[in-house]
Amino acid sequence: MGTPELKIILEFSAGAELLFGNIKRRELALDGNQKWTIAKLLKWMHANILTERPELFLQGDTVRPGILVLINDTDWELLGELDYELQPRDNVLFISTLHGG
Amino acid sequence: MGTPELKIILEFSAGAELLFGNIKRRELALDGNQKWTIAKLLKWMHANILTERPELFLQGDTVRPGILVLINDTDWELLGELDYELQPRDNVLFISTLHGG
Amino acid sequence: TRTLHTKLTNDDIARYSRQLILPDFGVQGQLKLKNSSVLIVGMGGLGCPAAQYLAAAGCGHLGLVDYDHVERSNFHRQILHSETRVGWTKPDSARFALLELNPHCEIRSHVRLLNRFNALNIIRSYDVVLDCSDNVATRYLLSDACVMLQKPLVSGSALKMDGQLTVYNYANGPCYRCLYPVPPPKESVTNCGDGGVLGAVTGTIGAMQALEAIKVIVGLGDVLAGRLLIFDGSTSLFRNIRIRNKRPNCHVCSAQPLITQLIDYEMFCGMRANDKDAEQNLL
Amino acid sequence: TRTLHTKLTNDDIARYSRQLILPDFGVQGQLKLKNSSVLIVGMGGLGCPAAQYLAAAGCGHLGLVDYDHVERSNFHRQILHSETRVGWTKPDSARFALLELNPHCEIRSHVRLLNRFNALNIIRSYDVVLDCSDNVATRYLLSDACVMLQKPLVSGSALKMDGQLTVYNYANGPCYRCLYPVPPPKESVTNCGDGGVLGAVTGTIGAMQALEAIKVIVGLGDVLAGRLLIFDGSTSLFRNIRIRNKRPNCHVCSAQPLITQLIDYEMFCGMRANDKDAEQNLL
Ligand SMILES: [Zn+2]
Ligand SMILES: [Zn+2]
Repeated sequence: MGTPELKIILEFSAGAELLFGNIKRRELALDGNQKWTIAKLLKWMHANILTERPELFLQGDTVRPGILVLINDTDWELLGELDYELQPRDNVLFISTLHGG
Repeated sequence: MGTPELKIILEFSAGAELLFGNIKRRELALDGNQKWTIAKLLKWMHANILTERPELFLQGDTVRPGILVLINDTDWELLGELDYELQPRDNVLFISTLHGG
Repeated sequence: TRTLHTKLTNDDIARYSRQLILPDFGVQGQLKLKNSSVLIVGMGGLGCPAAQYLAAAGCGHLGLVDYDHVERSNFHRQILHSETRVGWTKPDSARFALLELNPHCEIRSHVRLLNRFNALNIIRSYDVVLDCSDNVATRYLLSDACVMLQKPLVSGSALKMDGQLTVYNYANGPCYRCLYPVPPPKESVTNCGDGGVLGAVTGTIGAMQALEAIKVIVGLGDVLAGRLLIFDGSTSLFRNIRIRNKRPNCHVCSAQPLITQLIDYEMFCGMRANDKDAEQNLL
Repeated sequence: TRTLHTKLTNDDIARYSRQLILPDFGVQGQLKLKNSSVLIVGMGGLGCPAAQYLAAAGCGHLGLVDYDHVERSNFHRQILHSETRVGWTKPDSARFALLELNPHCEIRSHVRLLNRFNALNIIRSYDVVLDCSDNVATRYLLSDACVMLQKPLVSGSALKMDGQLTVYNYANGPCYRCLYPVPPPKESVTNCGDGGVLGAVTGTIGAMQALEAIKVIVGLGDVLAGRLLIFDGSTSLFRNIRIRNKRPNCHVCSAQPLITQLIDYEMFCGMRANDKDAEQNLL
């Protein structure tokens, strides 16, 4: 038997993908022996897939102002924000806010 | 222990809802002891919830030309059409085709 | 035969600067648009915004097809027509408005009801066709003709607060007949005259028809082929539906087609090719 | 003080017949539109189609706000302006085009940059506000002002091939500050001048802003409050996002607001209230 995996989907929209190699959708298989909160996921993203200026994605331990985090299409504020614990097949979406017209 | 239920969601779009009491979304709990194909579901719909002229929904044993059937947002033609066997939490959507502009 | 443009003018660059800086667009994308020709069938609620955004984006040649004349009941959604042009033909009225928006666009009016005898000749010289029509017979006619001439068909439709959009006959996706081998019973067909339609809904779908046409021409992003976008304006919910592949036994687009010439579509559908007297029985 | 219309004219009925026959619309819905007033802030890529579909639908009074003048680089998406009106102010150019579409619409041009000193006075006399602006400072200003005056704010935005749409401050939903308590770092903000934008994308979002405003005014369907619609034009995928409720500690819209007067939004955001020199540092 292999190590258990926690499979989730990461998505980026409205420009947030530009900080992550311009890839809009990624399937991740995280180490299933650990508990994964969003806080821990952000650290993992910083260490592993954030390719451009990190200050445009993170500020302190959280995402910078102007980026919305959605878990299964619901605002993370309704789900515990950084403390939310990822479940198998969760979809985590990062959206940059647009201001143009 | 109660009788097992097969819970599915029925949805109607673009006017198909007008034949079903103008309700766009219904949660159904079907008898879980039986096998439910789409063919059987259509018969059940005819007997139980089709409120207006049935010939605008059914033709023979299937839906009339111009209505698309989607199972979990996928064309039923890719899934076996009338013979598809419903699974728990399936979403079945009936769309009337629009021709106006 | 048209001139092939290989350079943008200074005016082009000033006019399209905010668009050609888009990723994967560039001067080459703008030149593709400038050299492209798009036929828009139906200058009503969908055709008006679609034509507007294609002309604005720098599509070099537009053909506008409609047999109808401008009436007051059009204005709430057919935003290229105006009070001062009541009684004009719709292609001429639209052409007038579009040239004000972009005088560099070459626009041809085709004032006629598209039918089995004229369709192929009209469609032949265009690269992409937009179905902005309002009736079942024209939708089959356009699809069959586009299959025969190998043109992508950007198909939009709307009624009341609902809209639908897909691209047929593109990237190995299905044609209209693959999806609808048999026409609907005519009692099931509601036209915009009887059912009503909201202009902001036709505007949304029409603008997206222009978007899909631009994506096809420039080679941008993922075109809505093999997928159907459905829009419920009353809840502002969109849904992306995965539709079937080409039908191996499609009468028109399969390898061994049964239909190789256009047919009588009013007869085939049992409905007229306009939305004015859908109740009249032809059979 | 405005006249309250209690009857539709014969011209109204001819013009809006296809719309007032919609379910839940009717003569009463058309009268609500005729008696309504909508302020559109920004006559650019979003404001043009939004104004077009509101005027066409029979909205009785439109206010148009923009300080800017028509330039050639606008035409690819700002479809109410035209070559013959280069150099006009945008509200005046748009007003000219809109009156041709519907001469019955009363249209007021507000040629000015909205700021803390003039915003409340301008917004006060309108029922619904559309945020079609192009910068962060104006977005906070409009949201705060709409909270203070209890006006629903239909907020659209677009960049490149992406668009976003929601209705703030409506039906107990959040305001802009509930969602974005802290302005973004200015290095993270791309404007349409630098990033580009496709007109068919602003057209799609702008038409839907008109749709949401009509739904608010007529009382139709489910308004996009507490939900955010995101649109990726390159894949033609929409997504409906459930956003947070009103923040109990929101500085503006909570029961005990800390901010009860408009502030200096350029200072608060560290960015100018226009998209022309976003790089200039004010601090
Ligand atoms: Zn086919
Ligand atoms: Zn708030």
